[in-house]
Amino acid sequence: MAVLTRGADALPGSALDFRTGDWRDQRPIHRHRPAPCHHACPAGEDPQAYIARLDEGNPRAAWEALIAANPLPAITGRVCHHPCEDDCNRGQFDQAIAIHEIERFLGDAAIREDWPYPVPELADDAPEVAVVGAGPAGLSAAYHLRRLGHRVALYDRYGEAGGMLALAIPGYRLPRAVREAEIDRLLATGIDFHRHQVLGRDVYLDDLGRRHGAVFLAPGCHRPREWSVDGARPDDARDGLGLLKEWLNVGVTPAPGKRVVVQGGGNTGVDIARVLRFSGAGEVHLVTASALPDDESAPPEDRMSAIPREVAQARDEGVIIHPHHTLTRLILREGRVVGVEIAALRKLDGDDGHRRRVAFEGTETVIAADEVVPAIGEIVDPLGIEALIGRERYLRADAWGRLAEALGVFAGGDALGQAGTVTAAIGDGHRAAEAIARHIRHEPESVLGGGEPVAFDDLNRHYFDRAPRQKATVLPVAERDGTTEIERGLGHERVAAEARRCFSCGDCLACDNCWTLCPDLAVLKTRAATADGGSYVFDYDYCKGCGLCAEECPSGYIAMIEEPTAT
Amino acid sequence: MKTATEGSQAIAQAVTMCRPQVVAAYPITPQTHIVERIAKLVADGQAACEMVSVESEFSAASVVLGAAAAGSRAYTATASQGVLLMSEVLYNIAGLRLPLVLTCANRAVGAPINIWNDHQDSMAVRDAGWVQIYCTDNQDAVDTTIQAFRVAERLELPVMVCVDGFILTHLFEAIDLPTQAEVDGFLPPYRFSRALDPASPRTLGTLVTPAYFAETRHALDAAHGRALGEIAGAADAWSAISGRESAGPLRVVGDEQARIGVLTLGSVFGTLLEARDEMPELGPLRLMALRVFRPFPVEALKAACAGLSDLVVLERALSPGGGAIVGTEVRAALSEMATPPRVHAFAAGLGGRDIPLSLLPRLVAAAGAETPTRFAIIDVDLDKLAPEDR
Amino acid sequence: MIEVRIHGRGGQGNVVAAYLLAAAVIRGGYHAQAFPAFGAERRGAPVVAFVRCRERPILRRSAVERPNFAIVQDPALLRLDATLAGLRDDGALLLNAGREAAWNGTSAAARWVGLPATAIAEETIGRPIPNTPLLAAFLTLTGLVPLDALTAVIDERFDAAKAAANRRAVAEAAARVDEGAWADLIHEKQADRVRETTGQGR
Amino acid sequence: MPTATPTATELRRHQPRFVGLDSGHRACQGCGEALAARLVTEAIGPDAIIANATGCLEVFTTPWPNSAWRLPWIHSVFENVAAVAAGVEAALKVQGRATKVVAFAGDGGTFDIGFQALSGMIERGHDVLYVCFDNEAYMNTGIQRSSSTPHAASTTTSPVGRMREGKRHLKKDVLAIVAAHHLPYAATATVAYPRDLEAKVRRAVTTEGPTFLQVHSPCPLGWGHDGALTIAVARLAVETGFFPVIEIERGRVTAVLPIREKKPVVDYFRLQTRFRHLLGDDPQAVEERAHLQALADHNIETYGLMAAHSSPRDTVGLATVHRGGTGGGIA
Repeated sequence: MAVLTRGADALPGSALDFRTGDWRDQRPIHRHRPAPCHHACPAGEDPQAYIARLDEGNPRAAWEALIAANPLPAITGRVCHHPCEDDCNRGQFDQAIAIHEIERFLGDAAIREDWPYPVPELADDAPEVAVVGAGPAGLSAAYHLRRLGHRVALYDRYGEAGGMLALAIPGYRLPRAVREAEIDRLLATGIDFHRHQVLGRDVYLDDLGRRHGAVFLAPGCHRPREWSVDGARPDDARDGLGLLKEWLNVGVTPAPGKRVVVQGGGNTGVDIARVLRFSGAGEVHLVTASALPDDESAPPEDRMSAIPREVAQARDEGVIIHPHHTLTRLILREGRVVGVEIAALRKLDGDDGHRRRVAFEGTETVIAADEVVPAIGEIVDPLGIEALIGRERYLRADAWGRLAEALGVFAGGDALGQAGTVTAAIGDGHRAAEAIARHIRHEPESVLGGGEPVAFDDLNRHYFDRAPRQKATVLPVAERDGTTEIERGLGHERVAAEARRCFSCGDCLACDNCWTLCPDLAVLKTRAATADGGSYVFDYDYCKGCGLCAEECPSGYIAMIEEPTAT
Repeated sequence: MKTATEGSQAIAQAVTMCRPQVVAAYPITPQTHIVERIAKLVADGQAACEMVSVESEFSAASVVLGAAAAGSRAYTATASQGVLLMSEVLYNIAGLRLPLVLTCANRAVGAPINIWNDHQDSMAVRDAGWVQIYCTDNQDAVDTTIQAFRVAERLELPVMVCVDGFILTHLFEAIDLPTQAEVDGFLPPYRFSRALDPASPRTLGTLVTPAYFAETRHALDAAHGRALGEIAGAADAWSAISGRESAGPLRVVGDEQARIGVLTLGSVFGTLLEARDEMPELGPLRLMALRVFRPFPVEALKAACAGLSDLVVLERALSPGGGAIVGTEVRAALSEMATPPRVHAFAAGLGGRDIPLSLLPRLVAAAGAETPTRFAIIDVDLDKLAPEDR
Repeated sequence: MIEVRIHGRGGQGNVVAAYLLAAAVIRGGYHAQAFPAFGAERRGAPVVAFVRCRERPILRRSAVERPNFAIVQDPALLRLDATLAGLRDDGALLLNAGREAAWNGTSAAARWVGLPATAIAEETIGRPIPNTPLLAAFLTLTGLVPLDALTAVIDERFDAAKAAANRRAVAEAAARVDEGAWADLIHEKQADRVRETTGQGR
Repeated sequence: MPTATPTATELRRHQPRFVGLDSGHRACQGCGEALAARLVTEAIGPDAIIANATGCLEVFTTPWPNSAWRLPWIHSVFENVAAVAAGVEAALKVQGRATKVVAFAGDGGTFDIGFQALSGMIERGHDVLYVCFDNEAYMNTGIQRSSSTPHAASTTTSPVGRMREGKRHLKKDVLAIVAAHHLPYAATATVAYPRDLEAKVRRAVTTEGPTFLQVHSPCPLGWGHDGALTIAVARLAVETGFFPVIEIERGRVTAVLPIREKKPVVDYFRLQTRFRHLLGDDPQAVEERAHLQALADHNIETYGLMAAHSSPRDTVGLATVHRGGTGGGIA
């Protein structure tokens, strides 16, 4: 029993004996939720996480957080169409964070500083996996398998790794040096790379299956689609990808002085058109059934799939684009093209629910041309996997890359005929690697998905000030030669400034708001990484559950949950 | 060495000799001469204290409260309405157990407004928890003021020194003022055990629930129980230094044989003493001055009344509807005696009405009455009242 | 017991006069007390102060009802009944007569003395403050205590210059009255006890 | 890699801030006054003595034997805190100690019952920082109107009825009255802008002589809003111009907290039941809304509260957060 003090005086801080936590009917918790950028990334990157490390002044930790998902940031930072930026919450506030610039900066830094990929020592009895195809999907799978402690045998039909990165992406977008440096560093993690190995000619699937715990197929798409306009086809027709490969690897100048029409609004089409300009083509037209990337009037799925800034650059370079048009007729003289007839076109909903392409009679126009180059995509070369692909154009696999037809055989990348982007392929490789690891350890399959991303309205925007997005400098049109990189990236300063703009959606910004605003001093600051990864802990002995901290958390990282009845 | 001086000046001298560090006051008749004098001594550099001239008695009490809590010896003085304006803070000071000394230049309380002497003001706060000492003359006022600081600081209880307004505060006569050395030897520097200090950050003035409030009140009452001993001790110690008689809680003058006693408070005691000397025909009398009213000195009172058949209590205040204040308490205390004297309770000298020597015979006569007077204002003139008001 | 009542006007230093007299008397070996008639009077209003003295200590705190002496600082106050009320038939009155014709006494006091105190003050002190000359005259007439008791008190109370001026006033006033003219009243009063204490004749 | 997280008890000892008001106090959930007092004492630092008037703050921090204070603290009565503080200051002055004296009171203890003592304290030039936690009514006794209660706000003694739309009178401009004492520094602040508040406290405690701070402190109970919205409500009071945040030195306005994006007063009212009756379409409600909007606009005009362009210390810039926060070294 307390003994009364003279004058009923009390000792400092003695109220700590009184636990106001008993008053609570709800409690704050730190709840990490995927940032929209994380949610949107086909490669499974968590930009919010690595931007946070960078903002903390630790670029290497940022790079390591980044390559935990994507081992090729220097490459994707340049060639990815970054859907992360489309979904960035900051886009609704002022402008999205230039995530691809940060990714590229980190990738380049790793190459410059030669930061090693963190991979474990290989155990003598490490399981071995065969990976067919050294494109983005194959490289990603190989790397992640290696990270998970597997021996990897990587096969490719070409002399160098990279797949489409090496074959079809011009140097002005992805300099050869960057591509080679990053891929070589990746292979150097201890991946056995077997060059010039064509599946079905030098190596055989059943044989690989026998010798390895699992096989990952990422053959890509190398056979051009059948192409004709109304059944007509010039005798000297060249397919777009082939032309691009030729120009990139053999250096053939495809069309000096010619007037060329390119068909197809994907990245390949745009690159072909630009390459033709760089190699001196007189006039280059690009005909696409889609709308321009910046055409707000058209639904996103109707817009050109090429990266918007690439399209813009192409037009700067003089490529004439005919959106919402299609080739209706080839004008041939002795089997050679002298012109094409194009007509306006729209994609409309058909009775069967499918969208159909409708060319409108009376809108026909003729363009004089010396050559028509189709860039309408490619399909899988079935050599060596005939049994798996049958009559199909592509392989069919589930989200983990598993093929229904063959246990222990997985697939990913363009060969699945889906998004057909570099980052999607890297994501395929990553997921398949994890699935393969579980397959080898006979573990049950796990489920995908990281929960709902943080919405714009989940943020307390009072705590953010407007700040413009950093823009990279671009090589002037006059100085572009087809090999010199056009985009120059952001320097350290401007990348840091960009990182500071991040809302840190769904993660702790360590801004001190909760610590500063708790009327009950029930939020304590700590240096030691907490169980939930935050910089603060809630002292439930005193927290009354008012919810002020959650309300004022700028990044939506604090949630109020009903107080558990039993503790 | 005796100095001819005014009561207020003497009290001011005594106060400054006690080296208060903070003095706060608001002017009110008849207290003004005391604080004016202290202000002048400060202005002349003869007293090293912070003189805070506040905007009300309420703040005066509050300022000295804060100063005492912060570890400084503090003093204030007031009267009449000023005491009542302070009253909330006076309770608070006692409840916080802060040692303070306050001089009350006793004055009537309006309405009707009246600047002259009686004891209604200090009596109105008799339950505030303060020690209350009523001085019989200015020498007593000087000696008591000095002792009050020691008593207050030892007990951590506030002390109110009551001095009759005008009658003493404005009375010019010869007084024995101590030397600074004598006072310093008697009164050690103020050390407050619970002072506000960042080095040991205490919380003063907490909220106390029913679970402990009764205990706080018991503790306050118990402190008053110990106060009588402290007061006597201080009086003896001071007497040893001053050479003057040690004034106990009760001053008793008169012979053992006396059957009639007269008890009063304050300056009227001297008048009664002279009246007794001038009128031997009144027979043996025992005259008492109740110096310490809080704590109420029951035992001393009982002892002083031994052998009395009648005790007349003469006071300068009343509780309308209740009658005597001191008289009632005396009656209650004496009822503990085996053969208590009859108690006759009177008020007189209200609002400055003169109490002449000739009042004594009337008091003695009253003592002989058939039935004791429970209470009456002995010098009231009913002819001055409308019949319905008599 | 000797009781003196000093009459003046608020602001004339009436209370000071009482305190000075008491201080001087104490210095002369008597017990004394002085006090004003406590009132709410303001500057200019008639005021009174009292002085009591005797050889034995004075304990009473009661009012002075029947003074032996009245000292009146302003002749105009004589128009008020209160000014001479209670003054003993065998008492005496000291009057600041001013420059003009002296006042023709009344039955109120058996004896009276007039003194142009204001004029003396103006000459000696340079200000019309009649109290010092009046006190000097009172002590000279009664011989209650020697004059130097008063001058000593004056020296205590005032700075050198003021004190010197007041001393001149004391000397001037003393020279204007008959020394010991009221001495008999003092002895008489010392002997007489009964009337005083029983308050007969009120 | 998550290392072992230290226990809360260990962490409390190593927080990188001074704690003047600790946990375990019994304020309501989301109490604006508790937060304000916490922030103010943190900014004052350890070398101070606090005098506290009667009120919620006093009651919920010191139910014996528990005290939530870590600074020397004294409570006397309701209306005398300024005088008690003055007494403490006088004592320290004589003792030659430099410890800062601070007075805490609510709006009742400041605008109303304690005003005389406050005026006297300032007039006498005591070196005291007086902090008024303004929650615009007598909350401790159950939400009765004070002279700080805004016009038309509903309280138990200014209720809404057929004949009345809440408080009939205006909020007293106590800052102007205080400023009329010509004191060195007087300012308003709010819990919605902690950095501004702390800066003003530091400014005040380092100023010699009397200083005055009026801190707008929402009361979830008395204003009728969710405790989680305490900051949101306080922020709107500023963004609408309803509560101007200004600094006055020697009677002259020397600085204001500019509003970047002005909000209509109804945005402020919507969050609080004390103004609920003003949201209807009945003529009185419409008129009172217009009246209150006019009052807010008048504040904005009088003090020039609209930010010309985005200034780093306007209602947006001042609240901007960054990774790593403001809390200095981490425990």
